[in-house]
Amino acid sequence: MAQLDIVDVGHAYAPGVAEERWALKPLKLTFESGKTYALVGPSGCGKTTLLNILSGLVRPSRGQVLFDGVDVTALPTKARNIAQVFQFPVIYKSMTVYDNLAFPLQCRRWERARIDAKVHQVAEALDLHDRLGQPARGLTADDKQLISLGRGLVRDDVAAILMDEPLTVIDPQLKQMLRRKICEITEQFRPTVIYVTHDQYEAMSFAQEVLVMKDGRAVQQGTPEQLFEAPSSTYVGYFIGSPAMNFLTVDRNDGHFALGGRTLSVAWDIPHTTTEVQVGVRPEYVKAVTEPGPNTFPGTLRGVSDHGAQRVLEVEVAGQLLRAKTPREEGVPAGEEVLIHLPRAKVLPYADGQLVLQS
Amino acid sequence: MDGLRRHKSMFLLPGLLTLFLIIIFPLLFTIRVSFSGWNVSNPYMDFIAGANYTAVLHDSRFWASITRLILLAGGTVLIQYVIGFGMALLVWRDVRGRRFWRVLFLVPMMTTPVVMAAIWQTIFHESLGPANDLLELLGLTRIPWLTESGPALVALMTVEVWQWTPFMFLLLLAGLLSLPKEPFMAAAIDGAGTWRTFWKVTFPLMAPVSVAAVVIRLIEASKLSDSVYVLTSGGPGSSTETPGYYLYIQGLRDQQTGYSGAMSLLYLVLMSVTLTVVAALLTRAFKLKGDS
Amino acid sequence: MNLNATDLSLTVDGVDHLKNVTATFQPGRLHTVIGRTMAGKTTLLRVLAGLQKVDSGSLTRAEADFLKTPVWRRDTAMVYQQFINYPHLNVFHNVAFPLKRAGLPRDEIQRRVRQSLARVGLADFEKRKPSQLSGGQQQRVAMARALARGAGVLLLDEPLANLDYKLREQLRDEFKTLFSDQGDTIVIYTTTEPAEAMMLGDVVLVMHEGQILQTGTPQEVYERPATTTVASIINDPPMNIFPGRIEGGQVTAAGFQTTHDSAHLADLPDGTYRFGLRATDVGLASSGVEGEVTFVEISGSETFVHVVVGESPFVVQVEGIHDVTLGDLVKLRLRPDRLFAFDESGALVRTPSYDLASVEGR
Amino acid sequence: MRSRLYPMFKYTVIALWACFVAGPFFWAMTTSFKNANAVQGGPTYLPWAQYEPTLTGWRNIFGGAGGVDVIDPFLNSAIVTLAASAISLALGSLAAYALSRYRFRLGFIKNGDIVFFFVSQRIMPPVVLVIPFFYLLQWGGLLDTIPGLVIVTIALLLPIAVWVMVDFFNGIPREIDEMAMLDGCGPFQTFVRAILPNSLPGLTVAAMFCAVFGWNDFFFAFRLTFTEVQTLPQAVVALNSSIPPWWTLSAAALFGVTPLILLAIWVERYLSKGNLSGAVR
Repeated sequence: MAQLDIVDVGHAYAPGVAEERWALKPLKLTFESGKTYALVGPSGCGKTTLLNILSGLVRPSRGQVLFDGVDVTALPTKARNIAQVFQFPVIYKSMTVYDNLAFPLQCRRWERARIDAKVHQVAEALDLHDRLGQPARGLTADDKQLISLGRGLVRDDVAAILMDEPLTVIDPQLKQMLRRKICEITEQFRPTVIYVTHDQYEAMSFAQEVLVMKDGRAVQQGTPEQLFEAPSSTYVGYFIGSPAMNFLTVDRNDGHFALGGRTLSVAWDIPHTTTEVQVGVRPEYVKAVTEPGPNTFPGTLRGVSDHGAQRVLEVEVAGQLLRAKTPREEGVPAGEEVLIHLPRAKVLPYADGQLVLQS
Repeated sequence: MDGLRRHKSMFLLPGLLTLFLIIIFPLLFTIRVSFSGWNVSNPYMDFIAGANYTAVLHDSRFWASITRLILLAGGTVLIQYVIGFGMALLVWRDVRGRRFWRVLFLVPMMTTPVVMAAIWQTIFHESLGPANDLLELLGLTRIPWLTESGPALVALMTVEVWQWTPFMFLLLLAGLLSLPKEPFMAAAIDGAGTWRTFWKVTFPLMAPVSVAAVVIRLIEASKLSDSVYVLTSGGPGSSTETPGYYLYIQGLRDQQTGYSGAMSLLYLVLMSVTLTVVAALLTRAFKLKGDS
Repeated sequence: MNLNATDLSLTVDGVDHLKNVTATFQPGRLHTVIGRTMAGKTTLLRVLAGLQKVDSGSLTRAEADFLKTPVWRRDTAMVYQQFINYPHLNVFHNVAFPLKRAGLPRDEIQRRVRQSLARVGLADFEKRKPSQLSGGQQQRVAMARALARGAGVLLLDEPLANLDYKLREQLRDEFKTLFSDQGDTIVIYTTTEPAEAMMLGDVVLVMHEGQILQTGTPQEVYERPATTTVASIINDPPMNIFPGRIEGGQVTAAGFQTTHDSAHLADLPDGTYRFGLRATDVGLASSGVEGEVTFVEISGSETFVHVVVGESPFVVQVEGIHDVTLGDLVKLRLRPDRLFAFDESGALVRTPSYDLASVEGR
Repeated sequence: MRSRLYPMFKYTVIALWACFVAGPFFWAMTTSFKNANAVQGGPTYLPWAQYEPTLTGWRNIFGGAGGVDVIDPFLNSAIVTLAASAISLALGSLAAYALSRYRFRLGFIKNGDIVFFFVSQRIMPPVVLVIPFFYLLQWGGLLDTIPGLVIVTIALLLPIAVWVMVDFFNGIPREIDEMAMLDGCGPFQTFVRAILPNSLPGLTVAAMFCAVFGWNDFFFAFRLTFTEVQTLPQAVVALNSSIPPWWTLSAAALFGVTPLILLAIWVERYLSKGNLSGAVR
């Protein structure tokens, strides 16, 4: 396992492009040894470019890639000592499961007995030990993905395991099982893992640290909890969480903030240069209440979406749409006119789209 | 799908019937004529039962030509496959002047075999052709290319390899170009070298295309006769004669129609059976069934 | 003009793809068909479209025998899971294709194409080829083509399944508006996601192994799942189902015993039952039934903790993001007042009382 | 060390093979500018340096004294190739479409067997067919005519068209057909409006193979046409028979193979897009 450092790395696919339009804008990142990371974002956000730079498939236009402090920027894939699980399962179709797992070690000229012991250990963990003699081509897609993972795990010294949307071609019913298996295995072997996906669900379930990307930039890095509770920008608030976080524009006069003429009781310190101040609040924390009180605002119920265990209320407050997620058992407020409560501890200030941290 | 039952036949039948009608008469005619004693002095459709077949079975010239064809076809197709695959691999990826090489390597298969065989005949001319000129340049002795049996076979094989390696090249290059790149990435990641990558990744991935290409070439090669006609006329003696060419002599030059009919059918059956068996064996050897 | 399916059955290689499927699809309503992959949803749509034959059964629309009507005269539009468009035509001509076949005048075609492209937000993309569009845009083109025709029957086969997570959420919202003014069209929409089925459907049909297990409004199906199978299909995560007993009005199951909390079950006869409890009705608590955490999943905004209690696996849904470690021992609070009771064959015998109340309340 | 040697090795092998491939063309080219003296003097290669070039050979093939006229055979070849290819492509793609999309069942015969019937006709050696064809065409009064030659050439080309197009159509998603039908197209319209426009790469490949095998056919033309209709290969081989006028032969040969060499240049473009791959499986 190794620590991976990305120092001022940026990439443009065509030379001479203005930096604003690079596929990956120069950034600095550290992937600590033995931790799991997820790169998440919509297609075209630069996550695959970043992964390809780590694997050596793409040589960055600028900056350095360090593995445990050693500069590997110029090294080809083969010399980087990484492992990768691809979107579409890749196995050596002429070989058995055993030979597939043993292949990286055979390439490194390990002794036979040592290979044998290692392959059995990994196969055991992957639950493939009873199928070692079978041809790998006959396995299902999810088992093939496990083999891919296993080819990385057999190597003691692998610097990092890269996973590129590994669940894409897996049946929906099997996705959860494979996800579970991958989690168990990383728990057991503790490799450095970098997992690329567009699916927040996968990213948050799998990784200790999630990196949200957009337009070639890393917009926020943090634990799943941080991304949920304190998204650093309106984009992260939109991208993480379902339904997306609510953002309502508020009026400000001398340090006080108001929504539709009613005071928002918060103590925010926001720079005066800001043009637009928004209050951000997760739909989970918005409540329909019956009694007026601090931070309650009148609204009009525009629609109810039944998701099963929860309902999503769509409420118009001060001319803006606000979603509230309520447990089914709480029912739906009677009538169109509703009162909405925004808990003080859960509302966050956003100045021109960026979270303003309050001390 | 209701209502489609009528339509589907309208799509299929014109082509199927056309081919069937073109093929069925010759086939029936050949079967019938093979039981007749039709020849140049007796051009009648009489009935002599299986006499022609008995004669063919004892015709050692026919059987020699069959053996020769099998060796020629097997040998040239193998050489074509090895060279074609090798060249496809060389111009597959980073190579300078890629398009130029690809076009050049395709050209021979686009040319008319008999026409080029005529040119090859001048090349192999013992005193005036460049083949011996080249040998002398390399310090070797001249070879009577087309007048001695061994060299004549080599010449014939050279022409076949020249003419049809491009066909292998075309199919194999198309196959290589359609391969996904992930398996190669995976092999690089696992630390496999060039040799191992070829045998464990490229070759297995190319197995279906390879089998298809080899079988197609074997089918075409089993009909070898045009170039023989132009290049050596089966000679010297009958040392480069293929069944196709021998049939031409019997049936068309000497007009032994009945006899050649029996020979045709035997040849056709032998080739169909052999090719079917070879195709099945190759398919099984590379476990091509039931896998995508 | 209802579309009536009666006893449709289809068996391929000994596997039932459809088994006595009987359903009525009404104009102006959106029917969502929910089921797992291979449940027969796609087969059903293909049969309705005329792309697949059945072994037996009948299909009628306005007196006409639909099974005898060829595909091209069924007045049916379909949107596929894989974004299927005509690769050789640009966006405009893709949408215009069915209109031209119907022989509409040129200016009418132009008007309808423009209108429906505007509805799906692709007004500026007329000249592009499908291959130059993103997956989401391609699916919008397919939608636009289906909508432009104003076909009598509109079939959508998991149209969002192959899209990115966020895009799926966005298009789902858009669909709600798109379908709200479909006039007399019969809309049938298949999905594997309960939330999608509930939120879009006027009528929900639950399919499993080629059979329709239950038909009803989203609320009916969600709150009164006819069987344990329906209960697990219509809930995400699937409803926790575990065996237990009722004796003298007391429930004993999964290592706990209820007292007066499960009043709604009190009058059930003694015996063995299967109980159902939604993931939202199980909580992590400081006291309660103990179990081991085997897996944790986090959606954008909820945490699903998988816990094994004795032999029974439970999924606990907790709002917000929580850090739970695999292998930890946790205590579960199972809410007895939310227990569903099914008999041993899996048929529903009693639902929790609150659900019934809320049915009446709304 | 190894990495420096490899490119050298690679380009050497490529160059050697290129010489072998191009050699006959170079030889034909240089010979076509020779006269009797230059040929009799032994193998020479460079004009002016080794021999005095003349245009005799080239003049001979365009009706010069003692030569042949290649224009008529060229036209005959072109007409036969185009007509047979066009008919084979039309009938072949219709049949291939049916075999790719619909299920046929006639007793034990299924789709695969019908495809095999088409393709297996390639096993049939022309020499087996040619005698019966001779009598058949004679009976129909088509011996030594272009229509007669076109009919027998179809037997050569139709299997190729079916083989290429079945594979190609199998690669087009069925959903496109289904959608076209749902959009109001009957089966024939579906094929014409939704499938054919998307089949250009496949048709190109099929057309190329048809052109190659049609243009290069010798045997049928050799035995079934004589004086009225001569094709190009026939004309060239006729030159080969007696004492070789090598210069004329070479010029005629080069003239005869040029059209398809131009085709090769065009086909390579399709190859670089990877479009042929469907035809291979």
